[in-house]
Amino acid sequence: MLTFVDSVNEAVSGIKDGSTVMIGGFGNAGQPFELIDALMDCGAKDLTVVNNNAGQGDQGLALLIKEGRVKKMICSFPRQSDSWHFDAKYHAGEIELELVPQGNLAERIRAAGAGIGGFFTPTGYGTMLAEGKETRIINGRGQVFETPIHADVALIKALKADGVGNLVYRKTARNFGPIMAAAAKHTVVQVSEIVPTGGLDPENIVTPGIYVNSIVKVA
Amino acid sequence: MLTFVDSVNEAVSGIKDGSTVMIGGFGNAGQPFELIDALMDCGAKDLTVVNNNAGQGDQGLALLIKEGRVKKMICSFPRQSDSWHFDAKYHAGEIELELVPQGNLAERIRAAGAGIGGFFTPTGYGTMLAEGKETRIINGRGQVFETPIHADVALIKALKADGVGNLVYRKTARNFGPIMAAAAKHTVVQVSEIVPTGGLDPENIVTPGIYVNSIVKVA
Amino acid sequence: MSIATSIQTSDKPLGRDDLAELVARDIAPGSFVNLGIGQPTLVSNYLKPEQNITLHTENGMLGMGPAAEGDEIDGDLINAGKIPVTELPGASYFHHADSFAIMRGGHLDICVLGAFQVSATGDLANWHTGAPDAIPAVGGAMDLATGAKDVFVMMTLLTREGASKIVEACTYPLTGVGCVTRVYTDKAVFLTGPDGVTVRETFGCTLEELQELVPVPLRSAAAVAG
Amino acid sequence: MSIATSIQTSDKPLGRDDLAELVARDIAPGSFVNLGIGQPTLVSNYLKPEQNITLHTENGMLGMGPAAEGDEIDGDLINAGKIPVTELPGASYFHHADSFAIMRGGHLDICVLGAFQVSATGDLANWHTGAPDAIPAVGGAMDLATGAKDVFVMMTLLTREGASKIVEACTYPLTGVGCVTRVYTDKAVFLTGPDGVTVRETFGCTLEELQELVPVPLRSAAAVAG
Repeated sequence: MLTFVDSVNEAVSGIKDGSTVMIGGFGNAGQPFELIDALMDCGAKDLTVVNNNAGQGDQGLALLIKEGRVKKMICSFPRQSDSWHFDAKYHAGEIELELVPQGNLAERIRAAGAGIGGFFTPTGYGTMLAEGKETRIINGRGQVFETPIHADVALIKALKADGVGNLVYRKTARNFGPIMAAAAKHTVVQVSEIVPTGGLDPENIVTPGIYVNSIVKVA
Repeated sequence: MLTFVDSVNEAVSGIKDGSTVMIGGFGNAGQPFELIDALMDCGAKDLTVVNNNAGQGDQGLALLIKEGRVKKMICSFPRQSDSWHFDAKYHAGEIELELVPQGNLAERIRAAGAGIGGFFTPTGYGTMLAEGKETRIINGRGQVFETPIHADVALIKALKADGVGNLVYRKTARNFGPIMAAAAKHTVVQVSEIVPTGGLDPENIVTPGIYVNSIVKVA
Repeated sequence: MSIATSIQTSDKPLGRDDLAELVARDIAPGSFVNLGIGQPTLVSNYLKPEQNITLHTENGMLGMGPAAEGDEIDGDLINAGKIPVTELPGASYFHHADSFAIMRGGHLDICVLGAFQVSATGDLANWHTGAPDAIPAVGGAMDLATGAKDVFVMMTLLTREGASKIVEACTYPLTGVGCVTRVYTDKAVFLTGPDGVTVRETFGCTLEELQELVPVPLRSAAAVAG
Repeated sequence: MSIATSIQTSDKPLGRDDLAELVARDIAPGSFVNLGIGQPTLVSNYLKPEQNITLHTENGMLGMGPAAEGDEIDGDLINAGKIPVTELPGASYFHHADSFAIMRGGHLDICVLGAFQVSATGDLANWHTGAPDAIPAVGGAMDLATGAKDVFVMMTLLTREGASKIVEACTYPLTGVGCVTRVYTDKAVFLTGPDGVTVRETFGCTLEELQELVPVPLRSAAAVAG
């Protein structure tokens, strides 16, 4: 069921210890900063977080990691010039890292939403990221078996929602939003604008409302 | 390379005997009737055709089948009240049928375009359509291994194209168009309107021009 | 388990429309639903606006409205049965893979399908008679059966020859294994699952009379609840 | 095969910009191209409008324009290096899975990447030094290496320590196996593939001098063509 909530704190209040949480965004584009801050405030811990990166600077996901609330990161690019909180936890052995090629990350998230049990892909074949994974040669090409990444909750950012939860995004801020919305049991969206139902062209909906559970408007 | 051609006959002129040809449409919605007629005229034979159905009445794909030009159909729903040409060829043993659940058909076409070597799906598990296929239990659920369906050519219908081949569709006529465009080596599109580049909103492109090779405007 | 009480909610068998109305009433508010071709389509006639049900059609749409009439008819806007339909506010269109991902990914709350047979444990046979000369055609049946959270079947309980369509094991080719959760028939509503068949209510017959027609052990929902 | 002619097209090694210009010139008109982070990004400065090249950025866009400046800067419009960019007419946006499907499905004509090492048969190592305390980060490198029709590498031929980055077998962890088709360096352009390494042209050195630097057998393209 879709609900419109008044605050980001209310929007994330159902997130429990031990949850797997997908967080949208690539760099700052599409990052649901306010929802991440609310996740920080809500106190949930032992989280597995799925995001392209592992936090930057002293904000958002980086703080969540600093405070020891993240048990495991599933991401493609944890190391950045300002990923010091992740770096420290990683070197201290206090956070688990599942490093996933970015395309496999996207495709595995998509697979979860689409009900795919697993798939073979050439990406990563013959590399250390395929170690321990099932492989086979398909049409002469080495391929690796990859499994879907499901989540309890997705926190994403969109541009507009209508009254039934249909979403549209803005430019490259779209990135992981649509696939994470489909892969999570419960999808929380922060939007800049809520328009009346019928206010979005049915031809241009990117995420249909069926994938959306909570919407909060963020100024 | 993208080319704009003047006639449907020119658009399909490169189709060779023995080709695998995807044809868009579900029922009449999205069917590229004019391109199918041109395929009829061009004389290519021993075709493998991928379409949701196997022709209806005395037109289009049904005629192609009647004339013995189709060696094999890959489809989900060949039997209809007016599929007499397919029915006759099938009973005469003159056409091969690969029957695929509609969702597997769509996902296998999508897999081809996305470079997936194969995937496991619960659809069809325990049924005669899984006979002879690899199966495994994933998270307690029986699943069947399905392979991508690639094509030499896709013939599809869209509403509008711009100068770089970006496409938008109309209502449920969208159906197989976008995934077939990505799965074929060469994609031919009939459109109702060609607009200048920049005339389609980048947020609303359904098929990016990278997937399109030939465009013909059909009145 | 012995047959205890029988919950007879109608003194005569239900007609197709009454059954459709019953199914419609049983769909929880806010649900996303796919109605199969044929008898299940009737259910849409009885959905109430206040139920706020969103209909999915696997050829690429959420928010499908009633059948189109007169000037509303648009060849580009059809349902899975290829019937012209209408678009409701809040509708969305998507391509076939995205549309089946909605179904296959477990996002639909309910799909309603017709059937030739349903087994005691919820196996479904609804796509193929198995006759040697029949041309098989499956469409989206296997995806619907496998993907929706709940699969409701609507059918007459008996074939024209008087045989029960609820069976110990399907003799027709399967559509899906253990997928049906509820069977709505003219004579009774059955709940199916790993533990077998429970009768929720009967129409114009007692549970004992029903048991004589159906070759698998039936339990009463009242007895189970009790 | 013996070393025959050497095709020296410059009398001194190429600088980064000259190399970028050379790569840009080698891209066929109408190509769809992804330029990796770092040195490959320079290539975009030398693409000519009449080449009609479409740039892909894996964070969800085709038709990417030059870096944004001043008022053009928009936090929602960035490239894979997280640099603000611009949108050209005919651009399109899509989500991450659709974007990587463009790459992984073999639809990009060329991607240009940096590298630590390339093997004689085109194995690529460009994501991880393998140092025990290094935090690994792969991003889209493996998808790019595996998905594009042609993978061009841009790098200096030698490390700071003077070791060849073209090697018999990579000692750094691999990004992809047998994926590199061309290597653009300051001293030469190499073609790599199952048959080993061919030198297309040299810059400020003869083929013989080049062979002294590179520990794998080099053939001259001219000799191969002859």
